[in-house]
Amino acid sequence: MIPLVRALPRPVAAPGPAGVIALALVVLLLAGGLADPRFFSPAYLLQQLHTGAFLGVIAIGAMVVILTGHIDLSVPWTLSAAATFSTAFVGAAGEGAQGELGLLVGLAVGAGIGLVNGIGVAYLRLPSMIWTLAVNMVVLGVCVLHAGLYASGSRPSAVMATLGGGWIGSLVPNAVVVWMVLSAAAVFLLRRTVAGRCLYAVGTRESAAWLSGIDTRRVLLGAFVISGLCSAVAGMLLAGYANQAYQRMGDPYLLPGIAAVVLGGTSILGGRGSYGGCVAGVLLITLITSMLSLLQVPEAFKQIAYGGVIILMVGYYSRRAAAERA
Amino acid sequence: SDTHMPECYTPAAGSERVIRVEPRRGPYRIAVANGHTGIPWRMQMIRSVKAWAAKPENAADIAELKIVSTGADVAAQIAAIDNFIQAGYDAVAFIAVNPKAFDAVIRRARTAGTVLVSFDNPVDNPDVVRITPEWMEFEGAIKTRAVLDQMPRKAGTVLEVRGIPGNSTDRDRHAGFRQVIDEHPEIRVVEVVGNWDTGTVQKVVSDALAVHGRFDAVVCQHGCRGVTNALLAAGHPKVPVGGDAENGFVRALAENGIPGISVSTSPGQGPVAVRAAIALLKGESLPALVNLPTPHVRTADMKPGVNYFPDMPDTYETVSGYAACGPDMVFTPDELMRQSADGN
Amino acid sequence: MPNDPAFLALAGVAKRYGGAVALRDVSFSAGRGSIHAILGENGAGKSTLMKILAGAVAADCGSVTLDGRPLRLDGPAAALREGIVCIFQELSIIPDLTVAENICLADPPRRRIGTIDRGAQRRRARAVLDALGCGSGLDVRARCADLPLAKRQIVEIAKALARRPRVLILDEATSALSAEDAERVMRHLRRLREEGVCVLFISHRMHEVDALADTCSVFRNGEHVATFPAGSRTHDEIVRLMIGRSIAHVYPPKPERPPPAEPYLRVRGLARDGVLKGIDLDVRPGEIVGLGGLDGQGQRELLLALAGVLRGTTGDVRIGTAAGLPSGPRAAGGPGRRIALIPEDRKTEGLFLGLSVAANLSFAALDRLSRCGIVDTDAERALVAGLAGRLAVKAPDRDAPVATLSGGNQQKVVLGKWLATEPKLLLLMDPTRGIDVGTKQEIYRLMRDLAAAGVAILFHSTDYDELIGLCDRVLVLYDGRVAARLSGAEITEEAIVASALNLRPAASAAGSRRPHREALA
Amino acid sequence: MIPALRLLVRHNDRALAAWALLLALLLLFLSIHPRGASGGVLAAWANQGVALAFVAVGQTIVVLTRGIDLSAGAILALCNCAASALVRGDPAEVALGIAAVCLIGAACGALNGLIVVRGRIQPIVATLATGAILSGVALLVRPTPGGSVDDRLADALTGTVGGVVPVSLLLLAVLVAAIWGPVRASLTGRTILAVGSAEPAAYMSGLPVDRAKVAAYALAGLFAAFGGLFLGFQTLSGDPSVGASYTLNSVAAVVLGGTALAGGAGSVAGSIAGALVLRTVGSLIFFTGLDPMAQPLFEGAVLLVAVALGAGRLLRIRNRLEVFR
Ligand SMILES: Nc1ncnc2c1ncn2[C@@H]1O[C@H](COP(=O)(O)OP(=O)(O)OP(=O)(O)O)[C@@H](O)[C@H]1O
Ligand SMILES: Nc1ncnc2c1ncn2[C@@H]1O[C@H](COP(=O)(O)OP(=O)(O)OP(=O)(O)O)[C@@H](O)[C@H]1O
Ligand SMILES: [Mg+2]
Ligand SMILES: [Mg+2]
Repeated sequence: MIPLVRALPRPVAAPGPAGVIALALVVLLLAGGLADPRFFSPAYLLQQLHTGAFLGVIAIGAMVVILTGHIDLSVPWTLSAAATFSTAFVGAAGEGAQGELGLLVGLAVGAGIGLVNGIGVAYLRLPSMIWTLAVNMVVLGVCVLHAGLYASGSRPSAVMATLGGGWIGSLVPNAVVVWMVLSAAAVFLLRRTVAGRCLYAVGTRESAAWLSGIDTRRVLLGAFVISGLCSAVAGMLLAGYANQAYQRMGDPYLLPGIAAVVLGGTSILGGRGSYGGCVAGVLLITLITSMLSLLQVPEAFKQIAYGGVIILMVGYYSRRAAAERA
Repeated sequence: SDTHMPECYTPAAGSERVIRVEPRRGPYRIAVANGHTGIPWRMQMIRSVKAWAAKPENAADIAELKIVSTGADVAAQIAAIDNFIQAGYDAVAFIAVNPKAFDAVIRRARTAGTVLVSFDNPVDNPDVVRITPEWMEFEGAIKTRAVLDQMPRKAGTVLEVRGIPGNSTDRDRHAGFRQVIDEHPEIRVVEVVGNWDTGTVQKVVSDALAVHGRFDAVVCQHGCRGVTNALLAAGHPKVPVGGDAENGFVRALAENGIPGISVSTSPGQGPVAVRAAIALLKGESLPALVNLPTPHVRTADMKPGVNYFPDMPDTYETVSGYAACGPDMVFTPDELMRQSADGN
Repeated sequence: MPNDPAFLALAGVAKRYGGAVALRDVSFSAGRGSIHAILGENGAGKSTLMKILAGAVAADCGSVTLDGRPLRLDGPAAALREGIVCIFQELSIIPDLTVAENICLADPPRRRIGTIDRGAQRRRARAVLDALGCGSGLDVRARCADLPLAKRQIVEIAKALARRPRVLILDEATSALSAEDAERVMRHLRRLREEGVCVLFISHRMHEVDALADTCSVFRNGEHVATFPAGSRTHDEIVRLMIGRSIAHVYPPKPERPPPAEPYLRVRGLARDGVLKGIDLDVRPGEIVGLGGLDGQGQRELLLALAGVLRGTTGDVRIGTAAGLPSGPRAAGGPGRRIALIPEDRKTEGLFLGLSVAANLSFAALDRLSRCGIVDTDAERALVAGLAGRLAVKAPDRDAPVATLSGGNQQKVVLGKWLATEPKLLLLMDPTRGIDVGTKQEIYRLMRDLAAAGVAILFHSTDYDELIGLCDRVLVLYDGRVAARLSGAEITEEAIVASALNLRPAASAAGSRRPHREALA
Repeated sequence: MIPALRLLVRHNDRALAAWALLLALLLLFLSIHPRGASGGVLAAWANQGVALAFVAVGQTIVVLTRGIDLSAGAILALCNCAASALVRGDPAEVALGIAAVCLIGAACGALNGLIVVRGRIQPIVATLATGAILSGVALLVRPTPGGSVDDRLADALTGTVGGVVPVSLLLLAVLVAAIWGPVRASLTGRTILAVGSAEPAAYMSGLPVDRAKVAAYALAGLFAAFGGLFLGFQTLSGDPSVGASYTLNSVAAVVLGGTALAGGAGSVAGSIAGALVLRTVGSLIFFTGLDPMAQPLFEGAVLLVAVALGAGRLLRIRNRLEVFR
């Protein structure tokens, strides 16, 4: 496999994002463990994986979009909309086989919103940060109107409930399995497929990619559709986990999703980043948030710690990159 | 001084202040300025206002009813109220995005002769009628005490699930909880922040369970369906849970026989506030600070179709209105659902 | 003024990038009032050395003294304060600012309150451009982004002159200039020499070196191998110093007569508002057709239009089996046409600077290297190895970001990237810009081999030598029309210059005569 | 001089379009307003937009450097909280308080700048982080909404002159002209543009790149502080969570105002129009007889359309490579 960029600088082998975060995770766990040994309990760690899985699925979409040098701010309401409409369908169609078609409805909603995002960014060449923001508001509007018109069901289908909330035995949460499967797909996409190469190329220099005979517009479109689908999956998993779909259920996931990708060493400018880091980033964010809240740290200091970690980590990456350059 | 419908508009303990304005003849132009959008409670509030206004006996008093949702930005909500004042509306009922931010606009309203009524998250200003649950009593004397009652032994660890930090309601409710719980020094309290969001609540409660293993009771502000989800998922013994009145939570208590209490801040506050505005315009006097009776029900007394509705969405607020405020203040689900897309 | 030969002196300067050594223990000096040519193959370290002088790169060790004073060159600002002004291989003008703003960029005329006096700024810009003699037809109020590369390079030069340098460094600053503008710039450089400026001058065009330099220094693999008075050595000797071997003939022999095949590219009446005014041309498989002419006569637009980059171009065009212009590069590269366009600006159009050499080389050919969307990495490796070898790309390793390659080697990667698509029609925009003689020779041979293998090549160059030495036929454009079609023996400098200026050949003698020379050897 | 004028129009066409859009929306709003155009209506309209306009102005300056300030809302909130503690008492104290708040804002901005410049962290990431930190600090300053702000001054600043022209608009115009005007015309201003257009080139040319960047972020902080102060004058209090909606809206305003997020070119004036457009769209729902359930959709749709207007440039494109600029 030919790496897109050199994995490690030859002379100074400073650890990369994944390594650093692994380190950070260990430190965090030790620190937490000293504060309260129960942080070591497998129950707790599995719990972190479980809640991390939702963020992880979202981060996959976020990373794909960020690799192209864009950003998707429509995650919150794409997630809510997918959950709302899929559960509404279940409510209308009733439980059982036909109710499970709600899964497809949810995916369709996600893909549809991704399509709108993509058309605006790739074909109309509008800045993603604003276009997706506007799309987010429109989807919010649609959901409010929908809720205003119909008292539709908000309960997940059996499959959603199992995937979102169920466990394999009491060993592994199904959501984690879903996350792992999607992760494998993501890795394959990014490392082995032409599409993956195109994502990196477009993110590095779209004009050059276009002149190389790539329809860069379709690449961008695809990236946003993937992001929409990931949000939709996360939404339905979350509905299954919470046994209900409810409005604003996506709000807590936008910034952590982006932060996880960035902590994972993906360049916000696009073109650089590896999926391993992204996973590590998700785990780090999940663990930090959870530990701080369990240690009863006041919100103010949570926020401060959150920002501090990002600055430290990303600052380290950029210094390391600089060291690599000269 | 005798105020209008004291059984509904009960003056808050220790507030003698009464508000009365120059009566004027109806029908009146009324506006409702809501803040946050995309929150089920707010949507049901809007619905119940429309349902109430649609009843013929009330419709007679209302020349125009305008309802707007301005979102989280305080500047936008102030602008909305200013515009209604400018447009000469007789009264504006509003849920403040922030209880401190409205002194200036309240002054402008007084000079312009527009009647303001603030509800749910009341403003800190004695010059307007404020209609609200008594949050400390709500969370403390009612919810927390009921939870304590249902604890077999008044000892062990209680989990408190708080709301959005920096919000004054969260502050007051926490104070109420503390007031009661501190009477029991042998009870240990673990505090987590759920942001009034079901998913977040479920996540933090699950974390807390994973770490602390077992709790003897849970007191939750809002999004409490997340608590029952977490408890059931963890196979936690059925300890008392105090929470909100969303259909999902009440159902979870009732159907799983989890001891506890559902305490409601009903969206019915909307029509109660609008009716207060009309009463003022008609020359009635009202207490400056009204504490609404707080509907609540314990698991033992919960009945399907009354306290929870198997075929309604989980986010439906089971207490549609304030019975104490009269027959016109209770709404059936389908009565509310009918109030949807017809423009106003 | 005393012409002290050690006006600018470097001692023991070394620079390594990670593993790659760019400069090792370089000592070097240049005199006031002299023009000093810096020669060396791609990757020899020339630019690195100049960047060190300009404060853009910090040397690992060594010292720089100017006029006997040791300098601390932390950052370009410091160097500029010392009067060391550098015109980089990579253009350093600001696209969104106007010509005037760029020329007076860092020290504009200011009013007492410190705000910029834009009127005075325009006047100063005009003055500099006029002094340079290239100002004609250049509106100082125009945004630089709207200018063609050559004009931008002129602004770049004017910008440097506006700073009144004591030491002026040109790193291939003339590589994109038309012969005429290059001539004017050289005249101005001579004037500066008279004024006592120390000019350091990097170029891969030997004739420019001949025409300008008093002294030459040759670099090789980051070492300073020799310094000698200009003209004291033959080109062949110099080339041997540069690349360690001599090159008998730069240009491969042309085939006797062009193959009598059907034209692969057939263009009739190609027009585009104001730029192209009805161009007819044929290119047959196996034929190398050159595009000459003054800068901005439509050469670039012609090539871009053929690759489908320009919209609203009309004309009757047939490429291979396909009729009409492609709707974009994708269509152009498709099975029907098999066009490859080697773009002009490698940094923004040719390369993915952040990605590895390998990823760049294979990118354009990925659909050949993949089955149902999955990249066959073995095939990819093979292809990359092949190309890198064939073009002798000098890189630390193939997984290094292309950004870390020297200018010339980046250009080689651009070439390789499109050769990988095995095109049938090759559109080249100044492909040898900034490439050293040795590599040029390889590339010329490569092009000839491709032609021999049946590829049709349309080739735009700002360097007349190439047109003369390499092409079977040359079309000279003037004002969007074909001013002359030269073939075989008609392809002479006089003929090209004459028709470029749209003159009759006779009159050309007056026009621009350059010290005549045979092509390197 | 005509050609100069033509260039001026060509280079500012998008800002002009924003102003045209604003005018259209404002007229629509006034025409459906039962009260019509009165001083009070205009004041309410302006006051609602000015805080966002201030933030958008600062945001523009950062965007011109090809950066972005996602901490703008947090700085606004922090300054709003600070104002609720400092801007009261006798005139001297009020003046000092205002100065202090501005200083806080500028300092926060400068901090952003230093992190971006020294830490070599992408602006969007750096300010995302500082944004979190600063909103944490705001929570420390004011755990819940409260405090007070001098209400005499507040009344003056939120009222009108001659019962017609909103004071807030004048304040906006004066502050922007007095602060950004000179900077824009200085070498720092040029460097701000140059950095956004081609940073390596600017550095190579010896322009004071780092200084300009820090200056840009500091200015953004200062204007965010103005926004926080003005919110204080509007609400006579401080609220730690007031900033949430301002960050992204300010970026939206910048884009609507015709400044490219890619940096290098754009105008502060356009962003002011963009901010007021956003707010006017919000106001339209007051008197369009729109069902409350449909209002969010209406707002979102209008914004979507307004943003989509930016695609017009594609029609003018002759060389497809320009698509990527
Ligand atoms: N940023 C960098 N990182 C790593 N290596 C570099 C970097 N810049 C230059 N090099 C290496 O330093 C060596 C000298 O590069 P330099 O640009 O000085 O060559 P040059 O003489 O200018 O060649 P050319 O004529 O092609 O411009 C090359 O081997 C190049 O790969
Ligand atoms: N790969 C691309 N990525 C982004 N935008 C593109 C791309 N190719 C073209 N565009 C732009 O998108 C719009 C539609 O492009 P397209 O090439 O489909 O137009 P077209 O109808 O084919 O042009 P023409 O009328 O010249 O044939 C045009 O503004 C074009 O400049
Ligand atoms: Mg070089
Ligand atoms: Mg070169």
